Amino acid sequence: MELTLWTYEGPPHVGAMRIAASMHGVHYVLHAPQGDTYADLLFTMIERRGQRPPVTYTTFQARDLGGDTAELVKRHVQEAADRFQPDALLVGESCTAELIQDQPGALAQGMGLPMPVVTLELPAYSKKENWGASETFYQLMRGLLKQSVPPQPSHDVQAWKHEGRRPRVNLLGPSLLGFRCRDDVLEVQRLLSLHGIDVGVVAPLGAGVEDILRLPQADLNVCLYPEVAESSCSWLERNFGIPFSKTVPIGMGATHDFLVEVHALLGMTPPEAAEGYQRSRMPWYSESVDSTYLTGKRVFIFGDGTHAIAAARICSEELGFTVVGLGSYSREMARPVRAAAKKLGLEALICDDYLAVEAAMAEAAPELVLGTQMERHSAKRLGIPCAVISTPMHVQDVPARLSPQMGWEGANVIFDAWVHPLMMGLEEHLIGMFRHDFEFVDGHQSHLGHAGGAGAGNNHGTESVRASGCQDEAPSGQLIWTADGEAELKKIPFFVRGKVRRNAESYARTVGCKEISSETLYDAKAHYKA
Amino acid sequence: MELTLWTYEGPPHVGAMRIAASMHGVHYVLHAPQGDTYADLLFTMIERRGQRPPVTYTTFQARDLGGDTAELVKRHVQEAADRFQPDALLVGESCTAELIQDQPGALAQGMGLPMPVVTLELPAYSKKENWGASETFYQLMRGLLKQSVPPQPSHDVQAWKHEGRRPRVNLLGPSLLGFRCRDDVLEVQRLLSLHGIDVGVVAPLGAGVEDILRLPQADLNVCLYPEVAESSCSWLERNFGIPFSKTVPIGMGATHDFLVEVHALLGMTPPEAAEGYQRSRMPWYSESVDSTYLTGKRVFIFGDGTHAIAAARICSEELGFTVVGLGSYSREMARPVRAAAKKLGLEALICDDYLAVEAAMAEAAPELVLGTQMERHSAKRLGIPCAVISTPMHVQDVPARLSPQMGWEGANVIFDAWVHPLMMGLEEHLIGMFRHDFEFVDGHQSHLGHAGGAGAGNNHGTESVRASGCQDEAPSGQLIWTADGEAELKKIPFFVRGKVRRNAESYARTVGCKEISSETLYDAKAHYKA
Amino acid sequence: MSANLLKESGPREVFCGLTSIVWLHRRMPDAFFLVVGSRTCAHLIQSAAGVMIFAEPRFGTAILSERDLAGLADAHDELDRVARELLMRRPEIRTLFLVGSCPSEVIKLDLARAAERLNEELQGRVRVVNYSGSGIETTFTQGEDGALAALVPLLPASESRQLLLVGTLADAVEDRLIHLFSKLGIESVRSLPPRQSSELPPVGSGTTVLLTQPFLTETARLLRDRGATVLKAPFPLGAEGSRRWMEAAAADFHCPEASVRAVLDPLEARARIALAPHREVLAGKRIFLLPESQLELPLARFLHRECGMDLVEVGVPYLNREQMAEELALLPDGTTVVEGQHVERQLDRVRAGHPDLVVCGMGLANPLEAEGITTKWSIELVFSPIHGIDQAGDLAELFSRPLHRRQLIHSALHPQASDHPVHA
Amino acid sequence: MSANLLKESGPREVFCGLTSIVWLHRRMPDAFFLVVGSRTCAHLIQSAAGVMIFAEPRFGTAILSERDLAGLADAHDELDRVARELLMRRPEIRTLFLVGSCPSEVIKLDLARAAERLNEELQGRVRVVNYSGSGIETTFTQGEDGALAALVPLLPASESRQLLLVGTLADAVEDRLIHLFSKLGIESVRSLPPRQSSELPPVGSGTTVLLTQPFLTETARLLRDRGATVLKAPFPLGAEGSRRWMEAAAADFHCPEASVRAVLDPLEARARIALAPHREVLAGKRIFLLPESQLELPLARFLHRECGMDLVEVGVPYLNREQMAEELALLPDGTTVVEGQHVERQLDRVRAGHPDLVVCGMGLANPLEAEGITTKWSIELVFSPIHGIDQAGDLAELFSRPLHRRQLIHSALHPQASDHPVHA
Repeated sequence: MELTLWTYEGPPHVGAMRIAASMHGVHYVLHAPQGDTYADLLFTMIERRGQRPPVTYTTFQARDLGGDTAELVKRHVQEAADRFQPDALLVGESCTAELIQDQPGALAQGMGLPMPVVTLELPAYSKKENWGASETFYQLMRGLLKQSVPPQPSHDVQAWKHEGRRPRVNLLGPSLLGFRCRDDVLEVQRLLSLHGIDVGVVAPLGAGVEDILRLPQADLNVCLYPEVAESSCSWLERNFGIPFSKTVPIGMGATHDFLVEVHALLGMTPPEAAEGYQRSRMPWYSESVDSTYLTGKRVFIFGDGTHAIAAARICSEELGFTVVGLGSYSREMARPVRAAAKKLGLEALICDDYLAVEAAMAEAAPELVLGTQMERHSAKRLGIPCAVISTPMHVQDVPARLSPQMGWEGANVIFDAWVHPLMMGLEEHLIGMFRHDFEFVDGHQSHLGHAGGAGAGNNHGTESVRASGCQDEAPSGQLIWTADGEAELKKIPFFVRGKVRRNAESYARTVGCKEISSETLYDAKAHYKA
Repeated sequence: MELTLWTYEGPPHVGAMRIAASMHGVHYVLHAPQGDTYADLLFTMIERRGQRPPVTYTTFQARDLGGDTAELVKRHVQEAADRFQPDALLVGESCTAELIQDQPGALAQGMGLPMPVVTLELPAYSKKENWGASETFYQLMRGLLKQSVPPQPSHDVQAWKHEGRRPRVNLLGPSLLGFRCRDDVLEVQRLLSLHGIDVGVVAPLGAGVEDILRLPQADLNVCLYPEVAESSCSWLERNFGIPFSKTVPIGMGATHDFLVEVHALLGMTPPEAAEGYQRSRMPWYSESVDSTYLTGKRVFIFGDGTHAIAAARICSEELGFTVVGLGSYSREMARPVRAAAKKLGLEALICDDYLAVEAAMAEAAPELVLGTQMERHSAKRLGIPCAVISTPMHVQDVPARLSPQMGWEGANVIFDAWVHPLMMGLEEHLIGMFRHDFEFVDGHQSHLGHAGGAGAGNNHGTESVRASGCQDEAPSGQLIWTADGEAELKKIPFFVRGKVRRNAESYARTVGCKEISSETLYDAKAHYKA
Repeated sequence: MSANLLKESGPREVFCGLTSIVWLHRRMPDAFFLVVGSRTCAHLIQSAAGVMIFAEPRFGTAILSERDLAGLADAHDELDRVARELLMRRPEIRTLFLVGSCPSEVIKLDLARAAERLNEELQGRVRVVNYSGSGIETTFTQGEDGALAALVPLLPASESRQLLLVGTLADAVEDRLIHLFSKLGIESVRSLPPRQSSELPPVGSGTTVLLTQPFLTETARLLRDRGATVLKAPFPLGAEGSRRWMEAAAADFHCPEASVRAVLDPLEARARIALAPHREVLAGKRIFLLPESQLELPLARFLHRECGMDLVEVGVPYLNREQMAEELALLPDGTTVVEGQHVERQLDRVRAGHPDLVVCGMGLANPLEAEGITTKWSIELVFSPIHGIDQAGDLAELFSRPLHRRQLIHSALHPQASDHPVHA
Repeated sequence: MSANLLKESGPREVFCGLTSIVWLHRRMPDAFFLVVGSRTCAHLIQSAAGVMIFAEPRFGTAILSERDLAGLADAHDELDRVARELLMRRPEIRTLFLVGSCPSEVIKLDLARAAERLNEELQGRVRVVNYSGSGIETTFTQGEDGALAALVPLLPASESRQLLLVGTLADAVEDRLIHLFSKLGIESVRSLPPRQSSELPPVGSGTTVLLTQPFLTETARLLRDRGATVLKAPFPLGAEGSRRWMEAAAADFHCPEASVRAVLDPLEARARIALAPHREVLAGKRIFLLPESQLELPLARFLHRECGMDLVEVGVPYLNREQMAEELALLPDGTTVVEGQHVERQLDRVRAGHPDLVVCGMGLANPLEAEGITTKWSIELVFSPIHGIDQAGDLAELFSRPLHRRQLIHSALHPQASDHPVHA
C-alpha cells in the first residue's frame, strides 16, 4: 500500500484508452464500474476533443456481482460491436474487474465477432499508464500483424534506392494525452519531407487498422516516444527486420543527430551540419548577447523520461544552464535517465512521489524548474520560475497554436517557453543589474510575481533548505548568523538569497566556523565561484 | 512643451530607420548628434538583429556648429556612399539637426552620387515614429517610381485571367519594430497561396530597390498595416490605378472578410465560409465548454490603431468578452478607432499619456487588459492580467517561435495569448467555483500571482476607482459601508471585489442611499445583472 | 404528481461517490479523506478536481498493491502504517475518513474494523470514521450521503430546539441563510457537515432537519433514528424552492406568517429582478438533463417554473420517490423522468430531441458541443454557491451563460458565404 | 607611461550624457531629472533603461514643440508650467535637475536662468539645479560629471577632516567600502552623490576626495576649488586598483601601514581566489575595447594585470591625461589607446584583429556576435556593483561569462558534419 496524493500517471487502462482514442476504427470494451467513466474527461476536457473516446464501459454494480457478470460483459461487447462496428475491438478490464476475474477478453474472443478482437491484460496493481499505452499499442499491432510475420526477416532498408522511390518511414509513438504529440508529428513530417523522406504511417495518432497493416511497408521506423513505441519498434525489428531510429529529435543537437541517424540508416548522404542554424532561430537567440545572462542558471528537471533527458541536454549544451537536478517518474526509462544524470555529475531521481520531488527541488535551490504541472505548483510554492515540459497533461498544455517540441521549430518553442519564465529576457537582466535598488528588496513586488509576497514564498524554500541541510551535514552543530551577516544577506535580492544562504552555511560547515558574518558571506562567494 | 515620462512612439526619424533597416540596399544618412545612435539598439537588441541598421550618423558636436556642418554632412554622405554602395540613399536629419537647417537632403542631391537620393523631411517637433515610417516608405517609393507613372492609369485588376497566370498581390506595410510583422507575412503568404494567389513584392520588410520598382506589376495591393502603408497604397491607386484591400486579417472574422475582399477585388469566387472553422482551432477553442467562463469578461484595450481595432472585434464577436475600454495612441488612426468604440457603445481614448491610459484602465475596472508593454506594467500595478497586443516593441515581443497575429494560425496564437493570462483555462474556472474557499481570500496567495500580495495591488486599483467615482458623481455625498456590508464584500474574491464595490457604490448613489450594507450588495447585484 | 417515470439500464456515464470528496475536503479543512483503493481512484479524484490546482490536498489514496491483494492481514497492517504516516505528516487533521472504493469493497477489506482499531490507537486525538464511495454502490453525490451518515452516530445528543441544515453549503451561503433564519426568528441554526469536523452539531428530539441537498437519504434516515424531525419541502434551489424550504422551517418553528412574509417578500421580489435577464434567454428553450448529480429534479423544477424552460427529458441516477415527492409534484404534467441510464440510447434521444441546452457530465459536454448542441457542464452545479433565494439569479446564469455565449460568438465563428466582407 | 596614444574622428557610436540619468535617478530617490528636449531624448532614456521595466520613473522629458521653438519667452513659461505640474504630482521630490539636451542647447534655452527662477518661486521646498547632458557636448558617463558638478556649489562648507567618495556607487558597495575604511581607521566617510539629494555632504579644506569613477573631471575641479584635496590613484576596479585606491586614502589619513596591510592582505588574498576561475578563462585571450563609458582604461589595466588578457586596442571617448595618469602608467608598453572614434574604421580594425572578446555598446554587440566575435556589452559595467576589492571576482566574471558561454554552447549549436550522430 502506498500513500499517494497526486499521481503522475493514471492506471494502465487509461494508457489503453489513449491508444484506442488516438486511432480510428478501434473500439475498447472496458469491464469497469461506472466511476471509471471519469477517464472520458481526460480526452474531452483536457485534450478538448469533440468526440467521446471509443470506449464502452460495462459499468457493473455491486448487485451484479452476485449474478452473471460474464453475461453482462458479453452483452456490452455485442452492443458495442453492433453500434460502432469497429475494425478492431480491444477488450480489457480496469482494476476492479481484474479482481473478479471474468476474463472479458476470452469471453469476447468466443463470441464469433466479425472483427479482430485483441485481449488486453494490464495488471492494474503493478503497472501504470504509459506502460498500459505501450502494451496496448504492442498487443494491437502484434494481433493485427502476427499472421504476416515472415519466417525469416529479410528487410532491405535501402530498398527505396532500387525501387526508384523516396525512402519511407513510419512515425511511431505519438498519442493523445502525450505532450505536444499533435504538433511534433507535423514538425517531424516537415523535417523529413525537407530531406526527401516520405512518412508512411503515423501511429497510433490518427491511424486506422489498415494503417497498422501497412507498417511493414516502411523502410525504417522512427521511434518518436520510446515510452509508447519502443516495444512495438523492437517487435517490428525482430520479426520484420525493420530497424528503428532511437534519437528523439527534441532540441538542436538531438534534431541534428536524429537527421544523421535516419540518413545513415537509410543509406543517404548526411545533411548539412549548418541546417539547424539556418532553419531555427534558437541558436542565434541563445548566442545573442541578451542570452548571456542565461549562463549558469541553475535548473531542476523532472518529467517523463523522454522529455527530461531531452531537457537536460538542451539546458546544458544549448542554453548554457547548469543542471542541478534531473529525474523522472518513468521507471521504464530509469536507465537512460540515470545515464543522462551521470553525464552531468548528478544522481537521477527516479520517483513518483511528488512531495519527494518537491523536497529535492528545494534542496537543489534552482533558479528555474522544468517539470510537470505538479512541479509547476511546487515551484510556485517555492517562488521559483517554472516551465512545463512533460505530461501529465493539463488543458493549458494543449494550446490552440502550433507548439511542437521536436525539430527546428520545436527548438524555437522551447527557447521561448523556458526563457520566458526566467523573467522575460532583458527585463530580468536589468533587474540583476539593479539588484540593490529598493524596488527589488523585501516587501516590494517583483515583476516575477510567481511568489507574490516574495518573502513568504521564498522563506518557505529557504527554511526547508536550511532544515534539510542541517540534517544532512551537521545534525548537532548549530550555525549562528551574526547581525552583520544577516544584514549583508538582506541586501541580496530575494530570488537568489536562498542560494547564497545555502552556500554560506555549507561553506561555514566545510571550514568549521560556527558564526556566519558578512566576511563569511564574501569568503563563501569566493570559494564557490572558484 | 509636454511632460512625457514614457512614450509610445519614438521620433519620426526612428520610423525612417525602420524602413531603411527593413530593406536591403538602402542606406540612410542621418544628420544627428552622437546620442541619437542609441536608436541602433532598437534593432540590434530589441529585434535581436545580427546586422547594424544601415544608418550613418554625422554625429556633429558643439564645436562643429561654429564651423561648416554642411561640409561634415557631405563628408559623411560621401563616405557612406563609398563604403556601402547602396542602391538608394535616404538623407534626413533628426530633431537637433532640424534646428540648424543644413538641408542635408539638398546637399546630397547636389553631390552627383551614382544612386537615387531621397530627401526626408520629417518634422521632429510635431510628428512621431509611425508617421515617419509611413512618410519614408511613401517618399522612397514615390522617388523610385515617379518616372514610371503613366499619364492615365489604366490598370486591369483581372488581367491575370487573360494572361493565363495566377493573380498576384503585393503585401505592403510590414517592417522591423512592427508587431509580429515577420510572422504575419509568412502567414498571409500561406493564406493567399492556399487560394491560388501569388505574392509579388513584400515591402518594406525584406524588399530591395528592384522590388519597389516591381510594385506596379501586381494586380492588387494588400495594405497589411495602414499605419505604415496606407499613404503608399493610396498613391499607387491614384497614379497606377491599382486598388488595395483595406481589411486587416487579424482574427477569424477579419481573416474571412479579408479573403472575401481580396477575392472580390480580383474577380475570384469567394472562399468557403467554413474555411476558418476547418483551418483554425480558435473557433472550437472558443466554443468548447472550457471557454464558457470567458463570457462577459471585462476587457480594456489600448494599442496602435490596427491592433486595437482588431482586438475589439475579436473580443466582442469571437471570444464573448465585454469590451469596457478601447483606445489608441495613434492619432492618425483616431477616426476608425472612434468608430470601432462607438459600435461597442464606448468613447474611444485617443491619447499618448500612459498615465491617463492607466487612469482610464483603473476606472473601467477590467478583468483583462490588452495593451502595450506600458499597459502591462500599469495592469501589473492594478493587479489585472494583461496580454501585449501592440508596439512599442520589447525584446519579449520578438519571440523565437512562429507567432503571427494574422490569418488562421494568428487566431490560434491570439486565443492562447489572451486567454492564458485569464488564469489558465480550467484552473481559473475552478477557482471561480471555489471562490469562497480560504485559499482565495485575502492574505493567501492566488495563483494569479500578478498582484502578488493580492490585497496591495488590488486596493490600489480599488482606491483610485473609488476616488474618481466620488469625484465624478457625488463630490459631496459620502458613502458609508456598514460593518456587515464590509464583511460581505470581504467574502468576494479579491480579483472581482473592485468591480463589486464599484457597482454597489454606483447603485447606492443611483437609488440615493447613503449606507452600503450586505442587502445593498445583493440589491446592486440584482440590479446590474438585470 | 403526474410525471412520466421511466427506468433504463445499460452503460452509464456517471461519476462514483469518491468524487464528492472534492467538495467535502474543502468544507472541513481539519478533515482528511483517505481513499483505500487503486491508482484509478487517485487519478479519478485528481482529474475531477480539475487537475492539480491546489497545493497540499486534504485527500489521498492508499493504493493497494499486489501484496495487499494477496493477504488481507497484510492489507490491514499496511493501512495502519499509511494512516500513521499520514497523521504524522499532517498533525492538524482532526478527523480521518477512511473511504471505501470498488477494489476495497470487492476484496472485502473491512474499513469499519480498521477505523475502530485506529480510533483505539489514537485515543481521541484524531477521530477515524469510514464509509464507502465505491462506484459499484454509489454515484457521485451519494458519497456525501455516506460521509455524513458516518458522522451521525458521533453527533452529541441534545434535546434543545434547533434547526439543523444538512448538506454541504458554501460558507457565504450558509452565513446568509443563518442570517435570514434569524430574521425569521429561528436563532439556533447548525449545520452538518460543520465547518470544522471537530465541532459536530448536536441532535435530538428538539432538532428539526432541513435537507439542503436531495441526495442525503441515508443521513436523513439516521437523523430520524436520533429523534430529529426531517421536514418535507422542495429543495432550496431557485427563489420558489428556497422560499418554500424556508417556509417549511418557519412553520415548524411557528414563526408568525406576517413576519415571514415581511422577510421573504422583498427577497423574492429582488430575485425576480435578478432572474429576469436570464429568463429572457431561457424562456421557451428546451432542456435535456442527463443523470449525474441528483440535482436534476429540483433544477428541472426551477428551470421550468422560474425560467420558463421546456423539459425534454430529466434523467436521474436513481429516484427516491418519497424524498423527491415535493419536487415531482411541482413538475409539469407528463414530464419524462428517466431513472438510471443507457448512455448510448439517451444520447440518441438527445440528438433526436434537438434540445437547446443539455445538462451533462464533463465526458459528454464537448462531444455534444461539437455536434452543435449547447451544453451546461453539470459538475459545476455541485461546486457553485447556488442555494437560497439570493442565489437564484446566479443559478439561472449558469444555464443562460452557454446560450448567451453562443448568441455572442456563433455568427462570427460560422460566417455565411458571401461576396462581400461583413465588416469592410 | 608608454602607451601608444592615438586620436581618431568620424562617425561615433556613443550614448550622450542624458543616459547617466538611468543610474543617477536610482541613486537619489528623492530627486527628479527633467530633460528639456525632444521626443528623441525621451525615447533614448527609455530605450537605454531597457524599455519600461520600472513603474513611475523619476525622470521625464519636457518635450519641446514647434511653438516653443518659435519663441524662447514661451518656452520659459512652458518650462515653468511643466515643472510646477510635475512637482505637484510628485510631492516627494526634493531636488529637481533641469537637464539640457542637444535641442535646448542649440536654441540656447537658458536653463540656469530657469533654475534660478524656479528656486525663487519654490523658496527652498525643492532645490532646482541644472546641467547639460547634451550629446553635442557630453558622452554617456559625462552626464554624471555634469550632475555632480551642479551639486558642488550647494555643498555646505566644513573644515572637518573627512573622506569624500565621489561618483555613484551601488549602496551595498558603498556600505562595504565605508566599513573597510573604518577598519583602516578612517571614520568619517561621506559620498557624493548622497543617497538622499537633500543630505548633501559638506566640503572644505579638511576634505580628501577619492574619485570612484574616471569621468568626473569637472566635479573634481570644482571640489578642488572648494578646498578639497583630490587624491591621485588608480580607480577602484579590480583588487589591485581598489587596494591602491584605498591605500592612497590610508596614506593621506596617516593610517599605520601595518594595520592597513592587516586589513587589506586577506581581502586581496580572497580576491585572488575569486579571480582564479575567471583568469583561467581570460588569460592569454585578446580583448578590444570600443569607446563608450570612460571606464575603458581602468578595465584594460585590470583585465591585463589581474586577468592576464592581451590588449588589442583600448578606445576611449575622450582622454584626460592628467586624471588618467595612474592608469596609463599601469598599462603595458605599447598599448594602443585610441581617443575618439571613426566607428566604421574601428570595426574594420576589430575584424582584422580577430580579438577573442570585444567590449562595445548595445548597438554593436549582436552584429559582432553574428560575425562570430564574442562581445561584452559595456553599459552593464556602469549599472553593476563592480567597485572594490570584494567585487573583483564579479567584475572578472562579467568578462569571462560570454567566453564561458561560447565554450558551453558553441559546439552543440554549430555541429560538425558527420555520418554519425554525436550522442546516439
